[in-house]
Amino acid sequence: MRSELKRRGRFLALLFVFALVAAACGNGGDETTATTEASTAETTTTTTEASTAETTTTTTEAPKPGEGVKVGMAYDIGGRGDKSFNDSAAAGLDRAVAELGVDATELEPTAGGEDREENLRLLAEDGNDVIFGIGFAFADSIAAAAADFPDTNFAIIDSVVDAPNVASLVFAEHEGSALVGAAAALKTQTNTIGFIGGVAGLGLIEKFQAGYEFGAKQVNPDVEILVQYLTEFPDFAGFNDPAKGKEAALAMYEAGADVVYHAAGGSGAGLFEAAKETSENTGSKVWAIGVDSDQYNTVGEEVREYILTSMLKRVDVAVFSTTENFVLHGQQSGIVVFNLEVDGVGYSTSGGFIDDITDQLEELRLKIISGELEVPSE
Amino acid sequence: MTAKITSLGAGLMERTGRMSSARKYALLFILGLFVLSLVQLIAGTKQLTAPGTWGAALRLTVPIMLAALGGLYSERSGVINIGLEGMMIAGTWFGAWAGWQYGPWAGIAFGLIGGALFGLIHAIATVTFAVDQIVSGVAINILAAGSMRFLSSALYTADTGGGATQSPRIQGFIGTFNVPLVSEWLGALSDRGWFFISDVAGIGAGMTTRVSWFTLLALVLIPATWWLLWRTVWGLRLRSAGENPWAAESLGVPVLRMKYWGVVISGALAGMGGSYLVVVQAGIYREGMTAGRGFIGLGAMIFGNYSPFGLLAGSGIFGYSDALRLRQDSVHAILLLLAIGLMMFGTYSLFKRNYQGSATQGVFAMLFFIWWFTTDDVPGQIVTATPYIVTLLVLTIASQRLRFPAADGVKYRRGEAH
Amino acid sequence: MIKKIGLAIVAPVVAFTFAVGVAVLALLAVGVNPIEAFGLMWDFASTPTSVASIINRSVPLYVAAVAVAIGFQMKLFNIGVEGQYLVAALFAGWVGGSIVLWAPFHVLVVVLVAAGVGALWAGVAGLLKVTRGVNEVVATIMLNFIGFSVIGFFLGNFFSVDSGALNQSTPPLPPSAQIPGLNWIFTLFGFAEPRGTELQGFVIIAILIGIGYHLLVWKTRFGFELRASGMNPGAARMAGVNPKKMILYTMLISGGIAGMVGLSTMLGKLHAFTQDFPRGLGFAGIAVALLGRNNAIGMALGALLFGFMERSALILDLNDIPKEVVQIIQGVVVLSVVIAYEVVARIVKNREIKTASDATQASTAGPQEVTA
Amino acid sequence: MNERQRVVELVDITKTFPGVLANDNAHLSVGLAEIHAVVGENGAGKSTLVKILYGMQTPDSGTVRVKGKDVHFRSPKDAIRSGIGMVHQHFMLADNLTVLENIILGAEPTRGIALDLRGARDKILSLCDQYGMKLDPDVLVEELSIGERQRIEIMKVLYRGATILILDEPTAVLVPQEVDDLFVSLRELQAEGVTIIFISHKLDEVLTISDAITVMRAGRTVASVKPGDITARDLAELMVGSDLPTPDTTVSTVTDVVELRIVGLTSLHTDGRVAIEDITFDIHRGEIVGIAGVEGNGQPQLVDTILGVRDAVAGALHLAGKDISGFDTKMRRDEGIGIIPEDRHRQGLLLDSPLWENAMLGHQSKKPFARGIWVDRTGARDITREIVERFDVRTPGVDVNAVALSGGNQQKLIVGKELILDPSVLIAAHPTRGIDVGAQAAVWEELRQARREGMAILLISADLEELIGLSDTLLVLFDGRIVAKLDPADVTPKTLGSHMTGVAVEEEAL
Repeated sequence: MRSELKRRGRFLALLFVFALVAAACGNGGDETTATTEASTAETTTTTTEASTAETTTTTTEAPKPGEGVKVGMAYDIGGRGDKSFNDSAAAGLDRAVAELGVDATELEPTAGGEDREENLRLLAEDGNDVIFGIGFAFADSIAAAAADFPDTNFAIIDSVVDAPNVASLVFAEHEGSALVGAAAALKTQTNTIGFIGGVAGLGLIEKFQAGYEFGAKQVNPDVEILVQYLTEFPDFAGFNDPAKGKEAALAMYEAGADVVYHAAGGSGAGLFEAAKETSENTGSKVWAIGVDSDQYNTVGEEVREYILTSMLKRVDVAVFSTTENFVLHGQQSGIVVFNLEVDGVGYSTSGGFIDDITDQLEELRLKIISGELEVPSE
Repeated sequence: MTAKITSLGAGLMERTGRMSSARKYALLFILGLFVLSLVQLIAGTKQLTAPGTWGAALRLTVPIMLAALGGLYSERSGVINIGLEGMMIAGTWFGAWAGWQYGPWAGIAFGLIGGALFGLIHAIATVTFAVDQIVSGVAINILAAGSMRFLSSALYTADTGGGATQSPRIQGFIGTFNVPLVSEWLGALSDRGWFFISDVAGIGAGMTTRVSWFTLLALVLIPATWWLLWRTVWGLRLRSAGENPWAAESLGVPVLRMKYWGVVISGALAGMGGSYLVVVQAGIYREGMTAGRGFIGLGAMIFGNYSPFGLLAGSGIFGYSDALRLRQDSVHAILLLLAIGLMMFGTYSLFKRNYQGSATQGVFAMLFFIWWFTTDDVPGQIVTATPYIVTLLVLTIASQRLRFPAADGVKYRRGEAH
Repeated sequence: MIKKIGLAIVAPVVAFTFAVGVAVLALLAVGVNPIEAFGLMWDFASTPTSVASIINRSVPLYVAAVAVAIGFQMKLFNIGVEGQYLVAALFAGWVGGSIVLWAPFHVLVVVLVAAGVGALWAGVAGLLKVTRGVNEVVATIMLNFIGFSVIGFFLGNFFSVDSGALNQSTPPLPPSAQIPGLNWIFTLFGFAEPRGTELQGFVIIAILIGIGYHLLVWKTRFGFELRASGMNPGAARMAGVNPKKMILYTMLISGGIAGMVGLSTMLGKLHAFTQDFPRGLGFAGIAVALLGRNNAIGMALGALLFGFMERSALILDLNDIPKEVVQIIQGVVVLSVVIAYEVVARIVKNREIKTASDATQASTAGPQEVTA
Repeated sequence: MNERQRVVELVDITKTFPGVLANDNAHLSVGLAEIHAVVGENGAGKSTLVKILYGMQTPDSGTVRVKGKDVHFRSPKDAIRSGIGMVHQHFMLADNLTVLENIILGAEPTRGIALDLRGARDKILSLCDQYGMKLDPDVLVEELSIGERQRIEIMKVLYRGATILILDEPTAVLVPQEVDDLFVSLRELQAEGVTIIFISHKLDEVLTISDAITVMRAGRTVASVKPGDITARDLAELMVGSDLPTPDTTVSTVTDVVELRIVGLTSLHTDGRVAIEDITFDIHRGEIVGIAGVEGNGQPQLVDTILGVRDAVAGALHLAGKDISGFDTKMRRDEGIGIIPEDRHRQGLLLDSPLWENAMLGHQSKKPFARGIWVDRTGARDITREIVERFDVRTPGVDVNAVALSGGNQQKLIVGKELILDPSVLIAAHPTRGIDVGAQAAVWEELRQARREGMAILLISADLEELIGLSDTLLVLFDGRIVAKLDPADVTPKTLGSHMTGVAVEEEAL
């Protein structure tokens, strides 16, 4: 009888612990919200300032043009808060809400991402006028959903869907990568730079690599480029395994590289750790280059100073401008390429680490825009 | 007959956790190093024994090793723990949360607690309620993944600098250290490029240079575990619960309590492995960052024949092959390594008059050699799969020699005779 | 008898209530009204579209659960369903997309290839167990990892077609190898047709698999021998059942069924093995098997429950309620169900013994001791 | 008599288990430093008596006196405290722990928080020295022979300070050399003042080693003798009893047709020792061949080998003239060999399955249980109902689980399902073990009936009444071999006892 009670007691204790943990979470969330809100607000304003000089002029009047327009967004795996791709899209959406006054609805997929299409349909049924599918994985889903909801405007990032009510928003990542490649090649002291890809065999990441290598060779034909992928398809862990990202980066720094660029999603966190660790241990500073969003602003403060620049893939611009165009002009379709020319891709200057070479980078940028140089995409 | 076949892999395993056969294994280890330098010489790479490779191997080994060590405590007490992955996930989450709030050492402590919590759930289910141990472990994995995601979405809001799948960066770092003198001395020696000597020095340098204090802590747990399990009353009683709980019961050992200890510690260690990923390597929590290391740890433990030193070797195989794969132009040499390894194994079989086995091993050795000779590259997938294949092979060759705790997985209830 | 059945139902009900209770606590902790959340889930899930979606989700889970359950029947743990179905789907997709055949045969070939490859992949573990005594749990875990590499290797180097998109995939299945949808069923019964979700035709095959499983386990000699070796290996041996053969056969059958897990999605929706082919169904299948207690109907209910929870989670997200709460329910329900079953089984058994020994006290040599 | 001091006295011990009178006013009186043997047939009540002494059972009535004081042990712990230790026949050792670890487990010496291994080793070695036992404390138990394991068990007891040692059939599991070693050890122990009580039915050994013998039969103490005062044959007679049951007087139904012929059958234990050796005999149609023998002499192995569950290393089996040596168990069953297994729970029943499925076990491919690959549910239930009726299985129905039935009814079900399909050969291993008298009579009657109908039956039993009452021919199994073929009609307690206990073999060898 006594052991029975003891058993029961143990179980209750466990429940209690669970409740405590849950409660602790609730509280923790609230506390931190207040303190960090200010800082995020700051970062958003800085980014908008930097990039929207040309486009913002039309949208500052008091009655916002987008009132009553509903915008839906279906994120890819990772969702808001991934400090990368999805967050960039979220930033665009936030800006559209702030500047255009649209209503936003956001959905995130499950960990496996099987419910992409359902999320799209849900948003369509919910009466959204414009629906974004964030990521190439939405291609089939958007094609199917768009056919069933002809009156709804869809937009897909990173892929092409041929339908009258789908806008295909693709990026010239290779062009952006070429610029950070050039930055890396200009900044290197050791004449060795590195590239870390998340998952090999998808084709997507190889595009980043090709541009990076091209840009580097443009400014420094002798530069040695180390390339490492973390996993091979179908092991997607390479986008989510910072531990492996760090080891790959350490190996590159050790092999003499002093600037390393990553296109490895969440594994990139490991690169920044490695940059910090190597710099501190060896006494000579090594650099990391971020990807997708301005990672200088998204990583923890301790590693910020090692982020030379980031290849910006302006998903936020794509999201915002597509929304804006819809608000102003109605239905959008066709392929919209976000390249250097339209500032769809680019590089960040936060931290001021590349102020000394921006002239050269701008020169290269203009050459690419003018078509004088064509960046290979594979 | 077949039972007489012994293998290098099996040779690496401690039969009992006693140190008595240490000399034999040291000999094997040196032989292995020699093969490594030989392969390196022939293949013309430097990575196989580079300090960096071994440093990386060490860091990649530790989380797997901690999970394996966790498995050891549980299975030695007679409870199969397939929930290691889930406990590790809990460790990453709790580690990151506390690391973010209070710094890295708190991260370690909370990772440990988070894992232990799920260990406790496993213990309640399997020990108190006598639920099938594998079933409970599977459920733990589902539960841990789900509740950590829930906690993330509740706690790591965008405002904190995290999200549903990612935590904010933890505060600060855990320091590293170089083993005084030894590190530099070995480092210098390894730069000389002397065959074998520099190679050994390189390995040594890799493992003594810039070692995280957490790594040291984890490594200390290996001999500490050995001491705890084989040299204390508590350890003896824990093992007796996994070997023959009925005998233990008859001698007044509180079997159920020992099992609780084993399983909870198991969770704590797996959680610690998770917090290592966060605190030492990533600086953040990211959903899915354990990437199956809990399962791998389980494999490493069985590979290591349920002994602390054996599981270190098992985890090391995974860590080392990962390290090689993450470093340039070293992967191709693995083919040669496999060829030579199989050749030696074949010779050993020949010596043991196992002609059939020897012939098969010889043929495979030749195939690998031809492959190595005629190509310049190996598909990455094959390298990824190598440690799993090796584990499976070792189990195939040596499973009869593996010494499972006799009552591992057995439902035990007090007072029910065998 | 009625009491026994009653108790058997009590277990999952108690467990599910407990799980929901935990979820309620979690929701309250983050400041959400649980009643509102569950109300939303229920309303949302009862539309025809949701029903079709729930069934589509539950079909692969069900097939995976059956694959696991057949092993469970003889205390054999096939934890490698995950690897088996992915490897099987890859080869089936490749074969299906590479050949041209008359419609029903084409589908049949794809199904057979999938089952065959799944059986082979699981058979490795079975063979290692009977010949070398390798524990099947560890072997199948290792085979899962090896399987992932196999998929990457073959899809990356041999099977993939250049579709222009970034998504690598096997050659698309021609229409002859696709299974048409079943949305007409809804209209047939006077419901609105699901919008945008096609009730996948594979559900019929899944039902057949379920029926086949039930018949195999409960109605055939083989099934009897299977259960007998699971319940009492000693008695089974005396009855002429060869344990090694049973292990091998069971592993092959389990793997064969596992091979078909990915087919509903492949034949009904994706029409190829793609690089974002659904993952994790094998592990979820284990949970469903536990939930349904290896019973053909029970597992179907379990799979539908999981499908329901996953589908209705979408509406939570739309209303800014953390949808991860359903994952907590899933995890807790599985764990508490197994505990509840264990407890109930013990109560039932003891009660059964007691009543029987009461009834026949006069002529017995004492009640039988339970030594399970 | 030069009485030694009485250290153990059990007086008027009575103990009943449901349906069984295990001890009926039994006595045991053991002197200090005496080697005292308790002998008796299977089921004579020896084990119960010593278990009472060890605190594992409490007596219904009677007095236990240790070192002159009345004691009431509630558990072995109490007994250990009084200096009593017991070594069970089935060792309670953890194979993967060392000898030392096994010995000290539960009573570990410590230094700080660490085990005091050196102290423990010293103590064990000094105990070894003192009692003349050889043990290496640092090897794993799994590497040791049975004899060495037994020494560990003894050492475990001595380590805890026992001065009264109970050994339950210590020689049953040992090879002769090990027996000799054990006896040397026992003498040493005795010399050091340890009192030893051991249970045995090997009379030669008893006569060799013991100072005093208590003979038990049917729960009673029938004699307390000194080894010098009695011969092995007399002792065997005391054990078996003077009033052997008279064989059944019904006419012999034995025919000339050999149904099962076994030639030179030999098989091994898993550890490579010989389990049964060169077994050769015939069973005719209508004949019951009884196998007599003390347990542990190869009976289950013989059954397993005939069934094909255990592989034979030599020998052949012919069923109705057909060589079935290469058949697996299933084929042998299908050829018509039925089996009533020794252990209902481990070998005979699916406790959590309904009766009709239990009835199907072993007949799963035969009509009316099966039709093709399908289980014939209706047929199976019908025939199970028939079994229930014909063999008087008391059950609410055929759909209840077997676990719900009493032991006797479970056994009747097993007997019934084996007989109902009229096998040509039936192996009945302890067919009435653990069931009540009514059920016992019913089973016997069924066996007789089957014999009348021409079945060939191999009966293995520890119950002499059953053996002699039913058998047409009696074979005695000793040490894995058939050592005698007797006619139950004129067998005497003396001959049977001496064959069963190996005395006859010894004498022949002399």
